[in-house]
Amino acid sequence: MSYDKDGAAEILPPQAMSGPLKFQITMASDPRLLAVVRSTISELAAVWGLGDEGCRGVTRAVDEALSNIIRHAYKNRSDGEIELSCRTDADCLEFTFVDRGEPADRSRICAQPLDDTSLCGRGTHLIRQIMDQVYYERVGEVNRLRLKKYLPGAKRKA
Amino acid sequence: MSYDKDGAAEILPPQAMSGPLKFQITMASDPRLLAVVRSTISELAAVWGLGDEGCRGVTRAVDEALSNIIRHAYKNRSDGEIELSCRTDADCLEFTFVDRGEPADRSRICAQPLDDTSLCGRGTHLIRQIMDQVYYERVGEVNRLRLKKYLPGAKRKA
Amino acid sequence: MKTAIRERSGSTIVDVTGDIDMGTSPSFRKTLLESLKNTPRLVVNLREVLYVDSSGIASLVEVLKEARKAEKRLVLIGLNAPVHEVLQLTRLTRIFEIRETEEAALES
Amino acid sequence: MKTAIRERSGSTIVDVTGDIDMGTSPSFRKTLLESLKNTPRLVVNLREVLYVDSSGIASLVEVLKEARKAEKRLVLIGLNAPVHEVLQLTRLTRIFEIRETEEAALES
Ligand SMILES: Nc1ncnc2c1ncn2[C@@H]1O[C@H](COP(=O)(O)OP(=O)(O)O)[C@@H](O)[C@H]1O
Ligand SMILES: Nc1ncnc2c1ncn2[C@@H]1O[C@H](COP(=O)(O)OP(=O)(O)O)[C@@H](O)[C@H]1O
Repeated sequence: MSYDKDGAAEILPPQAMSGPLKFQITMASDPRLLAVVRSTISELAAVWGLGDEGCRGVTRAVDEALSNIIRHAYKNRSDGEIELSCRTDADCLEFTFVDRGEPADRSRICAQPLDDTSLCGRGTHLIRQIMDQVYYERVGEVNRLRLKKYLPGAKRKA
Repeated sequence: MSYDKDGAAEILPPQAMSGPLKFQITMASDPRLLAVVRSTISELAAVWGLGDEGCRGVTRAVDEALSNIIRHAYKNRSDGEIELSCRTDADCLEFTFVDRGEPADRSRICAQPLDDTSLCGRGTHLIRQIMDQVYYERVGEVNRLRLKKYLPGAKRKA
Repeated sequence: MKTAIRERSGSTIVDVTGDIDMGTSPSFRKTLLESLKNTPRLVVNLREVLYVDSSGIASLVEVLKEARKAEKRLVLIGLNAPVHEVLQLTRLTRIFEIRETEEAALES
Repeated sequence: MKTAIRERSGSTIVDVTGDIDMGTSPSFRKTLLESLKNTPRLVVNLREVLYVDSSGIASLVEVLKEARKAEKRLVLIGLNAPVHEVLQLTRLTRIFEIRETEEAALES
Protein backbone atom coordinates (compact mmCIF):
# COMPACT_ATOMS: atom_id res chain seq x y z
CA MET A 1 0.00 0.00 0.00
CA SER A 2 1.19 3.50 -0.68
CA TYR A 3 -0.20 6.82 0.41
CA ASP A 4 0.43 10.46 -0.39
CA LYS A 5 -0.69 13.46 1.58
CA ASP A 6 -0.63 17.21 1.04
CA GLY A 7 0.75 19.73 3.48
CA ALA A 8 3.87 19.24 5.56
CA ALA A 9 3.77 22.74 6.96
CA GLU A 10 4.82 21.90 10.49
CA ILE A 11 8.25 20.73 9.38
CA LEU A 12 11.04 23.28 9.00
CA PRO A 13 13.96 23.04 6.57
CA PRO A 14 16.92 20.98 7.78
CA GLN A 15 19.30 23.83 8.50
CA ALA A 16 21.57 21.68 10.57
CA MET A 17 22.08 19.05 7.88
CA SER A 18 24.70 18.96 5.18
CA GLY A 19 24.67 15.33 4.03
CA PRO A 20 23.01 12.00 4.69
CA LEU A 21 23.55 10.65 8.19
CA LYS A 22 23.44 6.94 8.83
CA PHE A 23 21.66 5.96 12.01
CA GLN A 24 20.22 2.53 12.66
CA ILE A 25 18.77 0.80 15.70
CA THR A 26 18.43 -2.94 16.26
CA MET A 27 16.24 -3.67 19.25
CA ALA A 28 14.16 -6.21 21.12
CA SER A 29 10.39 -5.96 20.59
CA ASP A 30 10.04 -4.82 24.20
CA PRO A 31 7.67 -1.95 25.08
CA ARG A 32 10.16 -0.69 27.68
CA LEU A 33 12.36 0.39 24.78
CA LEU A 34 9.69 2.62 23.21
CA ALA A 35 10.63 5.55 25.46
CA VAL A 36 14.28 5.10 24.47
CA VAL A 37 13.45 5.22 20.78
CA ARG A 38 11.17 8.26 21.22
CA SER A 39 13.99 10.12 22.85
CA THR A 40 16.39 9.07 20.08
CA ILE A 41 14.08 10.03 17.21
CA SER A 42 13.12 13.32 18.76
CA GLU A 43 16.79 14.33 19.07
CA LEU A 44 17.61 13.00 15.60
CA ALA A 45 14.78 15.06 14.12
CA ALA A 46 16.17 18.13 15.89
CA VAL A 47 19.62 17.45 14.38
CA TRP A 48 17.87 17.23 11.02
CA GLY A 49 16.58 20.75 11.66
CA LEU A 50 12.90 20.04 12.34
CA GLY A 51 10.99 22.38 14.63
CA ASP A 52 9.33 21.24 17.86
CA GLU A 53 6.07 20.18 16.24
CA GLY A 54 7.87 18.39 13.42
CA CYS A 55 10.02 16.50 15.93
CA ARG A 56 6.95 15.49 17.91
CA GLY A 57 5.22 14.33 14.73
CA VAL A 58 7.91 12.00 13.41
CA THR A 59 8.55 10.71 16.93
CA ARG A 60 4.87 9.80 17.25
CA ALA A 61 4.79 8.10 13.85
CA VAL A 62 7.84 5.98 14.71
CA ASP A 63 6.43 5.10 18.14
CA GLU A 64 3.06 4.02 16.73
CA ALA A 65 4.76 1.96 14.02
CA LEU A 66 6.95 0.18 16.59
CA SER A 67 3.96 -0.45 18.88
CA ASN A 68 2.10 -2.04 15.97
CA ILE A 69 5.04 -4.30 15.19
CA ILE A 70 5.30 -5.41 18.83
CA ARG A 71 1.53 -5.87 19.19
CA HIS A 72 0.54 -7.33 15.83
CA ALA A 73 3.64 -8.72 14.08
CA TYR A 74 5.20 -10.16 17.26
CA LYS A 75 1.89 -10.74 19.16
CA ASN A 76 3.33 -8.98 22.24
CA ARG A 77 6.39 -11.24 22.41
CA SER A 78 9.26 -9.13 23.71
CA ASP A 79 12.10 -11.22 22.26
CA GLY A 80 11.51 -10.42 18.59
CA GLU A 81 13.99 -8.24 16.74
CA ILE A 82 13.18 -4.93 15.08
CA GLU A 83 15.54 -3.00 12.85
CA LEU A 84 14.86 0.71 12.42
CA SER A 85 16.91 2.62 9.87
CA CYS A 86 16.78 6.40 9.70
CA ARG A 87 17.86 8.20 6.59
CA THR A 88 17.68 11.72 5.34
CA ASP A 89 18.00 13.24 1.90
CA ALA A 90 17.92 16.83 0.80
CA ASP A 91 14.16 16.55 0.39
CA CYS A 92 12.90 13.97 2.86
CA LEU A 93 13.25 11.91 5.99
CA GLU A 94 12.75 8.18 5.78
CA PHE A 95 12.30 5.53 8.47
CA THR A 96 12.43 1.84 7.53
CA PHE A 97 11.28 -0.87 9.94
CA VAL A 98 12.12 -4.53 9.40
CA ASP A 99 10.72 -7.36 11.52
CA ARG A 100 10.42 -11.15 11.27
CA GLY A 101 6.95 -11.40 12.76
CA GLU A 102 3.53 -12.22 11.29
CA PRO A 103 2.61 -10.55 8.00
CA ALA A 104 0.17 -7.63 8.27
CA ASP A 105 -3.43 -7.95 7.20
CA ARG A 106 -3.57 -4.98 4.84
CA SER A 107 -7.33 -4.78 4.86
CA ARG A 108 -7.31 -3.89 8.56
CA ILE A 109 -4.94 -0.98 8.32
CA CYS A 110 -6.83 2.33 8.62
CA ALA A 111 -10.00 0.25 8.51
CA GLN A 112 -11.65 1.99 11.48
CA PRO A 113 -13.27 5.34 10.80
CA LEU A 114 -11.82 8.08 12.96
CA ASP A 115 -14.17 10.39 14.84
CA ASP A 116 -15.94 7.61 16.68
CA THR A 117 -15.36 6.11 20.09
CA SER A 118 -13.92 2.75 19.15
CA LEU A 119 -11.30 1.28 21.47
CA CYS A 120 -8.61 0.69 18.85
CA GLY A 121 -7.58 1.40 15.30
CA ARG A 122 -6.07 4.88 15.69
CA GLY A 123 -2.37 4.04 15.33
CA THR A 124 -2.31 3.58 11.57
CA HIS A 125 -4.40 6.72 11.07
CA LEU A 126 -1.95 8.77 13.15
CA ILE A 127 0.98 7.46 11.12
CA ARG A 128 -0.70 8.42 7.86
CA GLN A 129 -1.72 11.84 9.08
CA ILE A 130 1.86 12.65 10.04
CA MET A 131 3.88 11.00 7.28
CA ASP A 132 3.60 11.69 3.53
CA GLN A 133 4.18 8.12 2.39
CA VAL A 134 3.52 4.85 4.14
CA TYR A 135 4.69 1.78 2.30
CA TYR A 136 4.39 -1.78 3.61
CA GLU A 137 5.71 -4.93 1.96
CA ARG A 138 6.32 -8.55 2.85
CA VAL A 139 9.69 -9.71 1.51
CA GLY A 140 10.28 -13.41 2.10
CA GLU A 141 10.10 -13.92 5.84
CA VAL A 142 10.31 -10.28 6.80
CA ASN A 143 7.94 -7.32 6.98
CA ARG A 144 9.25 -4.01 5.77
CA LEU A 145 7.48 -0.76 6.59
CA ARG A 146 8.74 2.51 5.14
CA LEU A 147 7.60 5.91 6.38
CA LYS A 148 8.58 8.99 4.43
CA LYS A 149 8.16 12.65 5.24
CA TYR A 150 8.90 15.33 2.66
CA LEU A 151 10.52 18.52 3.79
CA PRO A 152 8.66 21.76 3.00
CA GLY A 153 9.52 23.16 -0.38
CA ALA A 154 10.88 19.82 -1.55
CA LYS A 155 9.65 18.32 -4.86
CA ARG A 156 7.53 15.25 -4.32
CA LYS A 157 8.35 12.17 -6.27
CA ALA A 158 6.15 9.09 -6.04
CA MET B 1 44.09 -3.12 28.92
CA SER B 2 41.67 -3.77 31.74
CA TYR B 3 40.79 -1.68 34.71
CA ASP B 4 38.89 -2.18 37.93
CA LYS B 5 37.58 0.47 40.27
CA ASP B 6 35.96 0.52 43.66
CA GLY B 7 32.72 2.26 44.51
CA ALA B 8 29.71 2.50 42.24
CA ALA B 9 27.62 4.32 44.80
CA GLU B 10 25.86 6.72 42.43
CA ILE B 11 24.12 3.92 40.57
CA LEU B 12 20.81 2.62 41.86
CA PRO B 13 19.51 -0.92 41.47
CA PRO B 14 17.68 -1.62 38.20
CA GLN B 15 14.15 -1.73 39.57
CA ALA B 16 12.60 -1.35 36.16
CA MET B 17 14.45 -4.28 34.64
CA SER B 18 13.40 -7.88 34.53
CA GLY B 19 15.60 -9.40 31.82
CA PRO B 20 18.30 -8.51 29.33
CA LEU B 21 17.24 -5.97 26.72
CA LYS B 22 18.87 -5.92 23.33
CA PHE B 23 19.61 -2.46 22.03
CA GLN B 24 22.18 -1.70 19.36
CA ILE B 25 23.05 1.37 17.34
CA THR B 26 24.92 1.48 14.03
CA MET B 27 25.92 5.01 13.16
CA ALA B 28 28.12 7.25 11.07
CA SER B 29 31.20 8.66 12.83
CA ASP B 30 29.62 12.10 12.69
CA PRO B 31 29.80 14.43 15.73
CA ARG B 32 26.27 15.66 15.00
CA LEU B 33 25.03 12.25 16.14
CA LEU B 34 26.64 12.51 19.59
CA ALA B 35 23.67 14.44 20.98
CA VAL B 36 21.34 11.75 19.61
CA VAL B 37 23.29 8.97 21.32
CA ARG B 38 23.48 10.90 24.60
CA SER B 39 19.74 11.23 24.61
CA THR B 40 19.35 7.51 23.81
CA ILE B 41 21.76 6.28 26.49
CA SER B 42 20.38 8.57 29.13
CA GLU B 43 16.86 7.21 28.55
CA LEU B 44 18.10 3.62 28.32
CA ALA B 45 19.91 4.02 31.65
CA ALA B 46 16.67 5.31 33.18
CA VAL B 47 14.82 2.24 31.85
CA TRP B 48 17.55 0.16 33.49
CA GLY B 49 16.65 1.85 36.76
CA LEU B 50 19.67 4.11 37.25
CA GLY B 51 19.21 7.36 39.15
CA ASP B 52 19.92 10.78 37.64
CA GLU B 53 23.61 10.83 38.49
CA GLY B 54 24.07 7.26 37.29
CA CYS B 55 22.36 8.10 33.99
CA ARG B 56 24.57 11.14 33.52
CA GLY B 57 27.66 9.06 34.27
CA VAL B 58 27.14 6.29 31.74
CA THR B 59 25.95 8.84 29.17
CA ARG B 60 29.20 10.76 29.62
CA ALA B 61 31.33 7.61 29.37
CA VAL B 62 29.60 6.57 26.13
CA ASP B 63 29.90 10.09 24.68
CA GLU B 64 33.63 10.35 25.45
CA ALA B 65 34.26 6.89 24.01
CA LEU B 66 32.42 7.79 20.78
CA SER B 67 34.27 11.11 20.52
CA ASN B 68 37.59 9.28 20.83
CA ILE B 69 36.63 6.84 18.09
CA ILE B 70 35.62 9.69 15.78
CA ARG B 71 38.72 11.76 16.59
CA HIS B 72 41.44 9.13 16.88
CA ALA B 73 40.29 5.93 15.18
CA TYR B 74 38.59 7.70 12.24
CA LYS B 75 40.77 10.85 12.31
CA ASN B 76 37.68 13.06 12.21
CA ARG B 77 36.28 11.40 9.09
CA SER B 78 32.49 11.44 9.41
CA ASP B 79 31.79 8.51 7.07
CA GLY B 80 33.20 5.76 9.27
CA GLU B 81 30.85 3.28 10.90
CA ILE B 82 30.49 2.71 14.63
CA GLU B 83 28.51 -0.08 16.22
CA LEU B 84 27.42 0.43 19.81
CA SER B 85 25.79 -2.50 21.63
CA CYS B 86 24.15 -2.02 24.99
CA ARG B 87 23.56 -4.97 27.24
CA THR B 88 22.46 -5.45 30.79
CA ASP B 89 22.73 -8.34 33.18
CA ALA B 90 21.48 -8.73 36.70
CA ASP B 91 24.77 -7.33 37.97
CA CYS B 92 26.12 -4.95 35.34
CA LEU B 93 25.67 -2.71 32.34
CA GLU B 94 27.92 -3.18 29.37
CA PHE B 95 28.57 -1.04 26.29
CA THR B 96 30.58 -2.44 23.40
CA PHE B 97 31.92 -0.20 20.61
CA VAL B 98 33.22 -1.61 17.35
CA ASP B 99 34.93 0.50 14.66
CA ARG B 100 37.10 -0.13 11.59
CA GLY B 101 39.44 2.80 12.11
CA GLU B 102 43.09 3.06 13.16
CA PRO B 103 44.22 0.93 16.09
CA ALA B 104 44.67 2.75 19.40
CA ASP B 105 48.08 3.54 20.81
CA ARG B 106 47.62 2.02 24.25
CA SER B 107 50.51 3.88 25.79
CA ARG B 108 48.71 7.19 25.24
CA ILE B 109 45.51 6.27 26.99
CA CYS B 110 45.29 7.91 30.42
CA ALA B 111 48.84 9.07 29.80
CA GLN B 112 48.23 12.68 30.86
CA PRO B 113 48.17 13.37 34.58
CA LEU B 114 44.89 14.90 35.65
CA ASP B 115 44.91 18.02 37.81
CA ASP B 116 47.02 20.04 35.41
CA THR B 117 46.06 22.50 32.73
CA SER B 118 46.85 20.48 29.61
CA LEU B 119 44.62 20.99 26.61
CA CYS B 120 43.72 17.35 26.05
CA GLY B 121 43.87 13.88 27.54
CA ARG B 122 40.86 14.01 29.87
CA GLY B 123 38.45 11.77 27.92
CA THR B 124 40.01 8.44 28.83
CA HIS B 125 40.33 9.48 32.48
CA LEU B 126 36.64 10.38 32.63
CA ILE B 127 35.68 7.02 31.15
CA ARG B 128 37.76 5.15 33.74
CA GLN B 129 36.46 7.21 36.64
CA ILE B 130 32.88 6.42 35.70
CA MET B 131 33.10 2.81 34.50
CA ASP B 132 34.36 -0.17 36.49
CA GLN B 133 36.03 -1.96 33.62
CA VAL B 134 37.47 -0.61 30.39
CA TYR B 135 38.70 -3.21 27.98
CA TYR B 136 40.17 -2.45 24.55
CA GLU B 137 41.24 -4.96 21.93
CA ARG B 138 42.19 -5.02 18.27
CA VAL B 139 40.55 -7.97 16.52
CA GLY B 140 41.66 -8.30 12.91
CA GLU B 141 40.67 -5.06 11.22
CA VAL B 142 38.40 -3.79 13.96
CA ASN B 143 38.78 -2.07 17.30
CA ARG B 144 36.59 -3.27 20.11
CA LEU B 145 36.12 -1.24 23.27
CA ARG B 146 34.07 -2.61 26.15
CA LEU B 147 32.89 -0.49 29.06
CA LYS B 148 31.35 -2.22 32.05
CA LYS B 149 29.63 -0.79 35.09
CA TYR B 150 28.72 -2.98 38.04
CA LEU B 151 25.48 -2.35 39.80
CA PRO B 152 25.69 -1.69 43.54
CA GLY B 153 25.57 -4.81 45.62
CA ALA B 154 26.52 -6.96 42.64
CA LYS B 155 29.44 -9.41 42.95
CA ARG B 156 32.38 -8.35 40.82
CA LYS B 157 33.88 -10.92 38.54
CA ALA B 158 37.05 -10.13 36.58
CA MET C 1 4.44 6.43 34.18
CA LYS C 2 3.16 6.89 37.74
CA THR C 3 -0.24 7.80 39.13
CA ALA C 4 -1.28 9.32 42.46
CA ILE C 5 -4.89 9.46 43.61
CA ARG C 6 -6.44 12.24 45.74
CA GLU C 7 -9.94 13.23 46.85
CA ARG C 8 -11.10 16.84 46.67
CA SER C 9 -14.59 18.37 46.98
CA GLY C 10 -16.26 15.03 46.41
CA SER C 11 -14.26 14.30 43.26
CA THR C 12 -11.37 11.92 42.67
CA ILE C 13 -8.27 13.42 41.07
CA VAL C 14 -5.64 11.21 39.44
CA ASP C 15 -2.29 12.96 38.96
CA VAL C 16 -0.35 11.27 36.18
CA THR C 17 3.41 11.62 35.64
CA GLY C 18 5.37 10.34 32.64
CA ASP C 19 4.63 8.99 29.18
CA ILE C 20 1.54 6.93 28.42
CA ASP C 21 2.45 4.39 25.75
CA MET C 22 1.91 0.77 24.84
CA GLY C 23 3.95 -0.34 27.85
CA THR C 24 2.31 1.89 30.45
CA SER C 25 -1.27 2.35 29.24
CA PRO C 26 -2.54 -0.94 30.78
CA SER C 27 -1.77 0.34 34.28
CA PHE C 28 -3.10 3.82 33.38
CA ARG C 29 -6.36 2.25 32.19
CA LYS C 30 -6.68 0.07 35.29
CA THR C 31 -6.11 2.95 37.70
CA LEU C 32 -8.70 5.13 35.96
CA LEU C 33 -11.36 2.41 35.72
CA GLU C 34 -10.93 1.56 39.40
CA SER C 35 -10.97 5.17 40.54
CA LEU C 36 -14.12 5.80 38.52
CA LYS C 37 -16.02 3.19 40.55
CA ASN C 38 -15.89 5.23 43.75
CA THR C 39 -16.58 8.76 42.56
CA PRO C 40 -19.21 10.70 40.64
CA ARG C 41 -16.47 12.79 38.98
CA LEU C 42 -13.03 11.61 37.90
CA VAL C 43 -10.49 14.34 37.14
CA VAL C 44 -7.37 13.21 35.26
CA ASN C 45 -4.48 15.64 35.68
CA LEU C 46 -2.12 15.29 32.70
CA ARG C 47 0.15 18.27 33.48
CA GLU C 48 3.20 16.01 33.93
CA VAL C 49 2.45 13.96 30.82
CA LEU C 50 4.27 14.83 27.61
CA TYR C 51 3.29 11.88 25.46
CA VAL C 52 0.11 9.83 24.99
CA ASP C 53 0.04 7.23 22.23
CA SER C 54 -3.00 5.66 20.56
CA SER C 55 -3.31 3.00 23.28
CA GLY C 56 -3.47 5.77 25.90
CA ILE C 57 -6.15 7.50 23.84
CA ALA C 58 -8.06 4.22 23.65
CA SER C 59 -7.87 3.92 27.45
CA LEU C 60 -9.30 7.40 27.87
CA VAL C 61 -12.11 6.61 25.43
CA GLU C 62 -12.89 3.42 27.34
CA VAL C 63 -13.05 5.26 30.67
CA LEU C 64 -15.28 7.91 29.08
CA LYS C 65 -17.67 5.20 27.89
CA GLU C 66 -17.78 3.67 31.36
CA ALA C 67 -18.41 7.10 32.89
CA ARG C 68 -21.30 7.79 30.52
CA LYS C 69 -22.81 4.41 31.19
CA ALA C 70 -22.74 5.07 34.94
CA GLU C 71 -23.84 8.71 34.49
CA LYS C 72 -20.59 9.96 35.93
CA ARG C 73 -18.18 12.60 34.66
CA LEU C 74 -14.65 12.34 33.33
CA VAL C 75 -12.69 15.62 33.15
CA LEU C 76 -9.20 16.02 31.67
CA ILE C 77 -6.99 18.85 32.93
CA GLY C 78 -3.47 20.19 32.32
CA LEU C 79 -3.15 19.13 28.69
CA ASN C 80 0.28 19.94 27.28
CA ALA C 81 0.71 20.82 23.61
CA PRO C 82 1.69 17.27 22.51
CA VAL C 83 -1.28 15.75 24.35
CA HIS C 84 -3.67 18.29 22.90
CA GLU C 85 -2.20 17.59 19.45
CA VAL C 86 -2.97 13.88 19.59
CA LEU C 87 -6.57 14.53 20.63
CA GLN C 88 -6.89 16.85 17.65
CA LEU C 89 -5.29 14.36 15.27
CA THR C 90 -7.75 11.70 16.45
CA ARG C 91 -10.64 14.22 16.40
CA LEU C 92 -11.54 13.67 20.02
CA THR C 93 -11.21 17.18 21.47
CA ARG C 94 -14.97 17.64 21.47
CA ILE C 95 -15.81 14.24 22.90
CA PHE C 96 -13.86 14.83 26.12
CA GLU C 97 -14.63 17.39 28.81
CA ILE C 98 -11.38 19.38 28.94
CA ARG C 99 -10.58 22.11 31.52
CA GLU C 100 -7.49 24.22 32.09
CA THR C 101 -7.18 23.84 35.84
CA GLU C 102 -8.27 21.67 38.72
CA GLU C 103 -10.42 24.52 40.05
CA ALA C 104 -12.28 24.81 36.75
CA ALA C 105 -12.82 21.06 36.71
CA LEU C 106 -14.29 21.03 40.23
CA GLU C 107 -16.40 24.16 39.77
CA SER C 108 -18.50 23.23 36.80
CA MET D 1 24.97 25.08 20.93
CA LYS D 2 24.47 28.82 20.53
CA THR D 3 26.24 31.81 22.04
CA ALA D 4 25.10 35.42 22.55
CA ILE D 5 27.48 38.18 23.58
CA ARG D 6 26.61 41.18 25.79
CA GLU D 7 28.51 43.96 27.55
CA ARG D 8 27.76 44.91 31.14
CA SER D 9 29.67 47.09 33.64
CA GLY D 10 32.84 46.92 31.55
CA SER D 11 32.74 43.13 31.30
CA THR D 12 31.81 40.86 28.40
CA ILE D 13 29.19 38.22 29.13
CA VAL D 14 28.78 35.21 26.85
CA ASP D 15 25.43 33.42 27.30
CA VAL D 16 25.72 29.84 26.12
CA THR D 17 22.76 27.60 25.25
CA GLY D 18 22.92 23.89 24.50
CA ASP D 19 25.42 21.06 24.81
CA ILE D 20 29.15 21.59 24.41
CA ASP D 21 30.61 18.47 22.85
CA MET D 22 33.14 17.42 20.23
CA GLY D 23 30.96 18.86 17.47
CA THR D 24 30.23 22.22 19.08
CA SER D 25 33.31 22.98 21.20
CA PRO D 26 35.34 24.44 18.28
CA SER D 27 32.82 27.27 17.86
CA PHE D 28 32.51 27.66 21.66
CA ARG D 29 36.32 27.99 21.91
CA LYS D 30 36.49 30.50 19.05
CA THR D 31 33.76 32.72 20.49
CA LEU D 32 35.40 32.80 23.92
CA LEU D 33 38.91 33.48 22.60
CA GLU D 34 37.66 36.33 20.41
CA SER D 35 35.51 37.84 23.15
CA LEU D 36 38.45 37.73 25.56
CA LYS D 37 40.49 40.00 23.27
CA ASN D 38 38.25 43.02 23.88
CA THR D 39 37.53 42.84 27.58
CA PRO D 40 39.38 42.73 30.91
CA ARG D 41 36.79 40.28 32.30
CA LEU D 42 35.02 37.52 30.42
CA VAL D 43 31.96 36.03 32.11
CA VAL D 44 30.71 32.73 30.66
CA ASN D 45 27.09 32.06 31.57
CA LEU D 46 26.46 28.30 31.45
CA ARG D 47 22.95 28.31 32.92
CA GLU D 48 21.43 26.89 29.71
CA VAL D 49 24.15 24.26 29.31
CA LEU D 50 23.44 20.72 30.52
CA TYR D 51 26.46 18.92 29.11
CA VAL D 52 30.14 19.76 28.65
CA ASP D 53 32.47 17.03 27.40
CA SER D 54 36.27 16.83 27.73
CA SER D 55 36.79 18.93 24.60
CA GLY D 56 34.62 21.68 26.11
CA ILE D 57 36.67 21.45 29.31
CA ALA D 58 39.85 21.72 27.22
CA SER D 59 38.44 24.87 25.56
CA LEU D 60 37.74 26.44 28.93
CA VAL D 61 41.25 25.59 30.12
CA GLU D 62 42.71 27.15 26.98
CA VAL D 63 40.73 30.35 27.46
CA LEU D 64 41.82 30.47 31.11
CA LYS D 65 45.47 30.20 30.06
CA GLU D 66 45.02 33.02 27.55
CA ALA D 67 43.32 35.13 30.20
CA ARG D 68 46.15 34.59 32.68
CA LYS D 69 48.76 35.43 30.05
CA ALA D 70 46.99 38.71 29.30
CA GLU D 71 46.27 39.40 32.99
CA LYS D 72 42.55 39.23 32.39
CA ARG D 73 39.84 37.37 34.27
CA LEU D 74 37.63 34.46 33.23
CA VAL D 75 34.56 33.84 35.42
CA LEU D 76 32.12 30.94 35.01
CA ILE D 77 28.54 31.39 36.21
CA GLY D 78 25.33 29.35 36.31
CA LEU D 79 26.89 25.88 36.52
CA ASN D 80 24.28 23.13 36.49
CA ALA D 81 24.87 19.87 38.39
CA PRO D 82 26.21 17.94 35.36
CA VAL D 83 28.64 20.75 34.49
CA HIS D 84 29.85 21.03 38.06
CA GLU D 85 30.26 17.25 38.12
CA VAL D 86 32.62 17.17 35.14
CA LEU D 87 34.80 19.92 36.65
CA GLN D 88 35.02 17.84 39.81
CA LEU D 89 35.82 14.64 37.92
CA THR D 90 38.63 16.47 36.10
CA ARG D 91 39.75 18.19 39.34
CA LEU D 92 39.38 21.67 37.92
CA THR D 93 36.89 23.29 40.32
CA ARG D 94 39.65 25.17 42.08
CA ILE D 95 41.44 26.31 38.96
CA PHE D 96 38.44 28.23 37.62
CA GLU D 97 36.84 31.30 39.15
CA ILE D 98 33.24 30.14 39.65
CA ARG D 99 30.34 32.37 40.82
CA GLU D 100 26.65 31.69 41.33
CA THR D 101 25.21 34.71 39.58
CA GLU D 102 26.07 37.38 37.08
CA GLU D 103 25.92 39.99 39.85
CA ALA D 104 28.47 38.11 41.94
CA ALA D 105 30.74 37.78 38.91
CA LEU D 106 30.62 41.51 38.19
CA GLU D 107 30.99 42.61 41.83
CA SER D 108 34.19 40.92 42.80
N1 LIG E 1 3.03 -3.89 11.89
C1 LIG E 1 1.86 -4.55 11.75
N2 LIG E 1 1.86 -5.90 11.57
C2 LIG E 1 0.71 -6.57 11.44
N3 LIG E 1 -0.51 -5.99 11.44
C3 LIG E 1 -0.58 -4.66 11.61
C4 LIG E 1 0.58 -3.88 11.77
N4 LIG E 1 0.20 -2.60 11.91
C5 LIG E 1 -1.14 -2.58 11.85
N5 LIG E 1 -1.64 -3.81 11.66
C6 LIG E 1 -3.08 -4.17 11.52
O1 LIG E 1 -3.83 -2.95 11.34
C7 LIG E 1 -4.85 -2.81 12.33
C8 LIG E 1 -5.04 -1.33 12.70
O2 LIG E 1 -3.88 -0.86 13.39
P1 LIG E 1 -3.94 0.45 14.29
O3 LIG E 1 -4.62 1.50 13.51
O4 LIG E 1 -2.57 0.76 14.75
O5 LIG E 1 -4.88 0.09 15.51
P2 LIG E 1 -4.76 -1.02 16.67
O6 LIG E 1 -3.33 -1.38 16.78
O7 LIG E 1 -5.29 -0.27 17.86
O8 LIG E 1 -5.63 -2.17 16.24
C9 LIG E 1 -4.36 -3.67 13.48
O9 LIG E 1 -5.43 -4.12 14.29
C10 LIG E 1 -3.68 -4.83 12.74
O10 LIG E 1 -4.61 -5.79 12.31
N1 LIG F 1 39.24 5.03 20.33
C1 LIG F 1 40.55 5.39 20.24
N2 LIG F 1 41.24 5.04 19.14
C2 LIG F 1 42.54 5.39 19.01
N3 LIG F 1 43.23 6.08 19.96
C3 LIG F 1 42.58 6.46 21.08
C4 LIG F 1 41.21 6.13 21.28
N4 LIG F 1 40.85 6.62 22.48
C5 LIG F 1 41.93 7.23 22.99
N5 LIG F 1 42.99 7.14 22.16
C6 LIG F 1 44.37 7.65 22.44
O1 LIG F 1 44.42 8.04 23.82
C7 LIG F 1 44.81 9.41 23.95
C8 LIG F 1 44.11 10.03 25.16
O2 LIG F 1 42.69 10.14 24.91
P1 LIG F 1 41.81 11.13 25.74
O3 LIG F 1 42.14 10.95 27.18
O4 LIG F 1 40.41 10.92 25.36
O5 LIG F 1 42.28 12.59 25.35
P2 LIG F 1 42.30 13.37 23.95
O6 LIG F 1 41.28 12.70 23.07
O7 LIG F 1 41.93 14.74 24.36
O8 LIG F 1 43.70 13.24 23.44
C9 LIG F 1 44.42 10.05 22.63
O9 LIG F 1 45.19 11.19 22.35
C10 LIG F 1 44.69 8.89 21.64
O10 LIG F 1 46.07 8.84 21.30
